[in-house]
Amino acid sequence: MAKAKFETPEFRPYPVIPVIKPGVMKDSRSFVSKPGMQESLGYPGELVDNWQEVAINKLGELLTKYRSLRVYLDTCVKCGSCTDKCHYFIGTNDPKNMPVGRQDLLRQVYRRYFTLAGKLFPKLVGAKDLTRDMLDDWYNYFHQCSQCRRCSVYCPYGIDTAEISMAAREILDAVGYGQKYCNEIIEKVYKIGNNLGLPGPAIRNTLEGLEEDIKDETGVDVRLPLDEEGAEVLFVPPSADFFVEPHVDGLIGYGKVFHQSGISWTMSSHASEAGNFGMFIGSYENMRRVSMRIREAALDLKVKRIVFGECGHAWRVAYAFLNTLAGPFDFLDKRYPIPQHICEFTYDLIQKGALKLDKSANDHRRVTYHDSCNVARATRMGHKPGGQFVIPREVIKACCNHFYDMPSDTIYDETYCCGGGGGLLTDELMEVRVKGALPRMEALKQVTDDHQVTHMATICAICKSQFTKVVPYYGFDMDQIISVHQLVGDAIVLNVNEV
Amino acid sequence: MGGGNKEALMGFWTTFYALSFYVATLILILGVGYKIYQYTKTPAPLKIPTTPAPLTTGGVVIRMLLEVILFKSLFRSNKWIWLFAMIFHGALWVILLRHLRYFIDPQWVIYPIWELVELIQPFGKYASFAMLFGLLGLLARRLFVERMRYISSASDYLMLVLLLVIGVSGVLMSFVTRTDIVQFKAFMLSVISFQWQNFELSAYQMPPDSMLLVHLAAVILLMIVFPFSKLLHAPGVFFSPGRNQVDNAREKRHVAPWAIKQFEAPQT
Amino acid sequence: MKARYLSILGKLMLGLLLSLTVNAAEPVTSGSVTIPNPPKAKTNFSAEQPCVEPIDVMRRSHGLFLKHSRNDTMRHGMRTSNYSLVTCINCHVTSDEHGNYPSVKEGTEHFCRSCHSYAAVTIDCFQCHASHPEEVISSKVNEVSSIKLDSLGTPNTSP
Amino acid sequence: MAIDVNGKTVDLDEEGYLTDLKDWNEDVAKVLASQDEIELTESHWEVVKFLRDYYDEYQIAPAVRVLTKAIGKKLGKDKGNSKYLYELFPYGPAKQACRFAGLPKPTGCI
Repeated sequence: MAKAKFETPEFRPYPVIPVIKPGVMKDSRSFVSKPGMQESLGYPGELVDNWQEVAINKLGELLTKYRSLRVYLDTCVKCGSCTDKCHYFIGTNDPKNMPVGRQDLLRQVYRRYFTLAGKLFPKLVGAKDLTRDMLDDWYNYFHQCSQCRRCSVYCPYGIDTAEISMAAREILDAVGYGQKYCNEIIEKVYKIGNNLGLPGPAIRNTLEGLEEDIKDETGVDVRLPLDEEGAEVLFVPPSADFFVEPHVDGLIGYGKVFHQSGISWTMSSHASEAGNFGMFIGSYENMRRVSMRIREAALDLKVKRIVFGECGHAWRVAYAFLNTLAGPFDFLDKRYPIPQHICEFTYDLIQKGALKLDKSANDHRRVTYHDSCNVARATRMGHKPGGQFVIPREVIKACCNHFYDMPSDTIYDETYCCGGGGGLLTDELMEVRVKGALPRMEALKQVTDDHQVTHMATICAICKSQFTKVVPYYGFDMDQIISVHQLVGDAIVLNVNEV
Repeated sequence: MGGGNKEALMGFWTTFYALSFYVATLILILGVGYKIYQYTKTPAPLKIPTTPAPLTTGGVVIRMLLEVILFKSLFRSNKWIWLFAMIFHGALWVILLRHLRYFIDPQWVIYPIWELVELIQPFGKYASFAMLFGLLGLLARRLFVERMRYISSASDYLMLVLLLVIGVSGVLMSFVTRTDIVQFKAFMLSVISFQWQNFELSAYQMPPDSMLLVHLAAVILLMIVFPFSKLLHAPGVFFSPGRNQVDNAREKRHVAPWAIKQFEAPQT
Repeated sequence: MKARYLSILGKLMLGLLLSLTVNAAEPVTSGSVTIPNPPKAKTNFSAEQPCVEPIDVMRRSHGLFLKHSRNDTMRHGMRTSNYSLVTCINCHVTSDEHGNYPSVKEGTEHFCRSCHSYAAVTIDCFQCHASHPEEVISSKVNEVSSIKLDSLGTPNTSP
Repeated sequence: MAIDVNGKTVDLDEEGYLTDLKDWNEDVAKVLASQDEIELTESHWEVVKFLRDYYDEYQIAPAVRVLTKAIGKKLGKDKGNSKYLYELFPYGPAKQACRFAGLPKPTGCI
């Protein structure tokens, strides 16, 4: 809990490409995983003696399993188009935080051990031995990547640093050199059921307290059901929604939407977590194990639909991978997308006129919307490409009179990551997180100056937590961060349908 | 050097280049073929298209064409790199088409096709300057932009130099030093149709022009390094899962064979 | 000496190539590879040299020579060049037994076309110039060209 | 990392939390607070005690809202908000108060 020993970057008067400062973030390092955590995930407890051999073999194995890795390592021509696209590079100026600089840490080793040119002429093609220094660079810099995929949008070959980071982290885990933050959390999912480690009774206690709060505030009995067999919908929120602000107000918003929809729903103490950190560490196996909990809960509770709460990476795993990892979902109602995002769910109700929304309830807010990276660039909502941009905005606009977008090159698929995604939301990485937030903060500043925006809404638990932590560094207030479903919850007129 | 010496010399170079051409072609085809085989055989276990992505295969084809022909993502990213890359690649294609004249005997094809080969000639001739301009632009960025210099290794510069050597020697042959293109074509056609006995006759030998030797040596070198270098971006771009996957993860289950074997087979 | 070694080495390599062919024993032919076979010129330029420059030079640079003449003549109004297209045509383009000249637009009979079509090089000379000897033209032209031919006979006149 | 409390060595993890939760006592809490330049007042102790009781029952720290509500009930509505808690624990009631209370650090997407 030491005080920050770094300087918050200053807003740039205009977005110049920074001059590189090699090595400035070399020592920004997250804590290393503990033996118990490692073993719970199926990895060696600590760095194995023959780590070099194990790492090379693991890389070789991954090359045969992931086309993305193989093609991305071969294909880069060092054109440089990605060099100024990563928020961590913009904020830190460390060239190893340029997407190509980060990828090259792995690519150099790939070339040395897996390509003819690198075996014969390592110097010529920039191939390097896997030394302890290199391994540490992997650890440090692949944990300064939020796997946000912004670089992949601009790469002429679609090379996605997220894929490279995931592979590198899996190799690190395989040699017993995992990251504490991610692996501790995955261990908690296995042992307790969610990232925070909230046992069922604690969740029940929290939900009951929230039901009371809603009753006090609105006079209406809005239920937040848990483990209710036979409900129509299994709803899977990120566990942060049970625990912290401003997430909790989003959870209340979901409750009000379900209440008004008349559709029976339940959360599950077994699948009490939408997030899936198995993706962050690039582990298919762990990602699958975490995903299977949702399938199990859906079967146990005999639900017909699965809906996910506001959680960015969770939505990526749910939208793009759940069917692969835990499918097929033959037992669910095929008239609805499997799974569905809460914004899709709410949007459908709005389209049908099933929700009465009083926009003026949010008149004290002038709102902008932060596209969460993994939602924007790895998923979709609705039936058209780009629905992931349109639907949340339509939901907000249905609830607010004052909505303003940030500059166009910082939203939609060009959105900047909050700076805390992909396993970086841990205190010891605060410098990286604050610096990485710079481009988003600049965009927020602009829309604040131009349109007097007071709130930035978003649909990701990590974004919300990261922003509440870092916006004060840039002169904003933590209360300015808000859940999209808090806006919905505040605007919704309860019980009008029942009268 | 007397005439006899020169003839002997060209006899040697003729055979040397003919053999090198076969070796280089073999390496190029087998090497790239192997890489493509490898890419095809390596499964993509998860759906990872960079979204928004097309919902149909037809849409993916259009997305890919926009990438491959117009460098759409690069255009969004950096206008200077796009400009130089576009000029270089565009010119290279025109120049390659121009060189078809050395590989096609007019008697092998119907006249309209040959007419197209004739039609492209003047374009190809001047495209060479565009190609050099594009290459110099890319080289200048690599040399003078600090973060580009940081990510460049020797091979990145050498690749541009090699292409510049090819371009400059080609331009010189077109505009300054010249070679006997009829004789060269006889040589080339003999090489590609395996008429090796022709090389005994001087009319089918490599014309004795140093610039031609340099030009071809550089081309042969390029062909040889192709499958071992970043030139693999040419086939690679078509295999990029971020670009070539259909966005239909919810509708269609997508599982890799290794994942089925590892996780699902024992259960069924 | 060096050339000899190279020659031997070249022959060895060629032998290697030939030994790979199925019909290596067959006599040397041009196989299926065609090469241009332009009509013979009417006369030799001199006893030592068939054309106005050595054949090697003509094959590579005739276009350059003619282009230079064109530029001097058309752009600068000077008829000073040592090379004349008319003279080339007069010497190289021959008629058949019926007195017909081959077309410069199609086929491979025409002296220029035989190589140009082989190498896909279009010729724009004949948009203005005659592609075959102009018989009706007065003998004056022939005189001029013969004078030019004579003047070329002196050494060291090539550019 | 370790701290010395009344001559006894107490182990902390790299983030400053107790490695063995049984090591906790009020003196340990005071030493931990002094590391963050905080002197524990009666108001702090109310929170710390609530956290420890809640942890005993649920094996997890209470959600921030549960905590504010409980404090509000006990100490009056004006103190039942996160602003009050942030004044007491500037690095966040969840993380900092848990540290002083000897609970494991709550981690996740928070």
